[in-house]
Amino acid sequence: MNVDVQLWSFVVAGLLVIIGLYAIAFMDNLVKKIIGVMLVGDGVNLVLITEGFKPGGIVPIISEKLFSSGAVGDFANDAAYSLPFALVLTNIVIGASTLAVLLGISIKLYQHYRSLSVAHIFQEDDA
Amino acid sequence: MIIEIAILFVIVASSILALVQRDLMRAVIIIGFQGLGLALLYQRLLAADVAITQAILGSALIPGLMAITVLKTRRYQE
Amino acid sequence: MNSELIPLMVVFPLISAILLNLMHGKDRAVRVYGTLAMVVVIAVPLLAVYGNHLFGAHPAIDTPAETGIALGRINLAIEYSFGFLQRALIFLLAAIATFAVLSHTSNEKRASGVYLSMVMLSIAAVSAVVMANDIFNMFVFLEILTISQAAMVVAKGDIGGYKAALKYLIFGGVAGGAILLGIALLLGTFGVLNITDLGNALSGNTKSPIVLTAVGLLVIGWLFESGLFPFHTIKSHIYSSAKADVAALLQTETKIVLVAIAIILLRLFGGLSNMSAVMVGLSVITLAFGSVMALVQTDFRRLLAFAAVGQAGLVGIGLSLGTPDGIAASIFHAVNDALAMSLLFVTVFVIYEGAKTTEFSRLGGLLTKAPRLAFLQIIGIMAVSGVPPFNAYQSEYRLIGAAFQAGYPELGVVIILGTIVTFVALMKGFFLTFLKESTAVAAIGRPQLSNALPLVTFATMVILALVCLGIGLHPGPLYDRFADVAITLTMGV
Amino acid sequence: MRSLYDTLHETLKSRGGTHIGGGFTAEYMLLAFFPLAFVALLRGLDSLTSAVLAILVTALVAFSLPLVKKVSRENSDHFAIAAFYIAIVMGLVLFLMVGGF
Repeated sequence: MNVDVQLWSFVVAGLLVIIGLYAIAFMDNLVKKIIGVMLVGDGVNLVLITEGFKPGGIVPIISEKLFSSGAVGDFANDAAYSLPFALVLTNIVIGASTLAVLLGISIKLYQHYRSLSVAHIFQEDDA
Repeated sequence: MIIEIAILFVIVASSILALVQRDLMRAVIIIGFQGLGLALLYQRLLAADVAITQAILGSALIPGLMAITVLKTRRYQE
Repeated sequence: MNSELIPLMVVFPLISAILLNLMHGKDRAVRVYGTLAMVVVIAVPLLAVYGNHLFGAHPAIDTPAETGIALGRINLAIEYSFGFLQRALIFLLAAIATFAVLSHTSNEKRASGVYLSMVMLSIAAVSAVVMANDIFNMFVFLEILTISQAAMVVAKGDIGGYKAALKYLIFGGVAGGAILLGIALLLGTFGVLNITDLGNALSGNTKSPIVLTAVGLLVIGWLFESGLFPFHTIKSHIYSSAKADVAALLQTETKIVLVAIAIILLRLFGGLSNMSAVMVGLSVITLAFGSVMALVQTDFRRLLAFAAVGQAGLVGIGLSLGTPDGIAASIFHAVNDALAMSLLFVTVFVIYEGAKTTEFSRLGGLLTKAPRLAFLQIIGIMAVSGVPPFNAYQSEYRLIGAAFQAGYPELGVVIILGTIVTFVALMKGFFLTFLKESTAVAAIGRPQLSNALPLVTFATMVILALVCLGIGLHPGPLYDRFADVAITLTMGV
Repeated sequence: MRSLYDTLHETLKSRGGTHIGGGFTAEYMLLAFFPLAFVALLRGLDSLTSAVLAILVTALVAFSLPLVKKVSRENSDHFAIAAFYIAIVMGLVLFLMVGGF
């Protein structure tokens, strides 16, 4: 069976972004909204990773053995494009720190309102 | 090929399943599987270094933080 | 040789943030180090010479033929460029941030290291966004900026701040995702992240749907970071939930980031008429809603917050026109408005400290208690709303001229209307606070506003008022150089 | 037939004491802003479409007087309202960029 992994990864990335946006817009529970933010970030990360992927390529980590065997040229030809991977690494860490701050804020809000429902928390702001 | 398709399916299914749970602790555990699936997928897509980070953060640290939040607040969605 | 100082503008605040965070709890150390660090933060942009800094000193190389990147040379290093515009914006930021730090260390009983480290983090982030010639570096620091701004709002400690920060971070996550997706699409198409290279690769190549999607996503990110239309309620909620010195810092940062990202968008996609139309439209809507919503508020801080958002729309109009006059006038207006709005936020901060409230129903008759404050606030109101001797007059009338010249006379009328509405709203606030007869203030304990004015706060207000007046009387030195910047910017398009 | 002024006055009064002056100014300013903003935004379109849209907007404005009450409700701090407008504008921006005018 021959399936285009790259294409389906893009599709799944799009699905993750859509699911995340749905959760942010329509889910009432705060933890689920936060999961939605995480899913949007994951979807974008997957887009970047899939861009760097090269079908039939090798992992872009160079080793001493490659140098000594003189296969550096082959490495340059076969290796996946590693710039997007570096970007994803940064974004994963940023996403995790945003998530931690969000979770801390939601604990604080729960202690005040005794509820995780966004409709309840923002109730008095309905003018 | 079939492995990647299975992983992709697990990722989508677990993100949807996590969002429909009323028990938030169960949702957090399921989202851990999504993180793990993403890590495996990154490995299959030749991003080994990202896969390590994602495996630690996505399947342990983030679900852990969320579990702490759920323990400190309420377990069932009102 | 001083161009070695360029990375210091980002690196020094970052290191200070870490150190201040570690010092938290040691009151004296935090105070002394915080104050000294601000001296460095102010001095570095003045001492550094103009130029580019390449991180890791990787030079540009000839593009290898088989990579498929259609450029002669590509830049390998992350590049920071520093010119007059960057120096002006970073110095403005450093000045307002110094006030926030000094007012914290002199007014609070215990200086908080964590709070100061968040201020430092936001200084580093804004400096990097202003200087970065690398689109991913811009994204990283925008995310850091979002987190640190939310943390500064939370630092006030009441529940409204937490709510505002939650909303800000959730939609910040969405907008950040949009920016990164746009960057990912551009990276996948052209293979480069350096803005100069990307601009060269893009020239005359902007019609493909992928590039247009990327432009739309980047514009959405710009709207969030600068608080334009759909995000204006979130931005105003943030401003009004923060302490007033933080609010002054936040709105300065917002206007600087607005200018910085808009300039990046113009450098990349300057000729795209779709983008300019979308940006003008949303800026006009922001101006209308921001200034009209300011009129109907019942709280002075919320009034100011909406007025600040409306003024951001004004800045956005000129930038999205894309003509040299419009860009120069907009940058000039961003600087002027950041100064004058900071003055207003500080005066309201003093009222809040004295009266413990800014609700109009509980304020009134403060003119006899605080004549100096009333005088400074009326200067701020006149400066914001473009009354002749002050600075915003100079930039607003140039902005109107630019709108007429670009062939949008109705935009000129919209700008005049928005200015009038802002003036009316602020005068309403002034009247209800200082002039209206009220017995309510007596009930909440007569504030000794005039005597209790802390020296740092009073000095800041006087300095800001004098700077507003000075720029208003001599706009030439600043505006002419902004005009040069705008001309070089639009030349490549 | 009651005058528009009375209707406005009553609606604004129901919101509390000090806002009547500000409310009136805001109302008239909104009435001035809407046509101007639409002239600025729709000038790129051909005359027939812009005429139809102008009539639609005029009708919308006329039937939703007083505007200031609705506008201030739609600009409140509630999460759901912010999410609604953000979703609409995100869709609109992408549509306008990719689909063109």
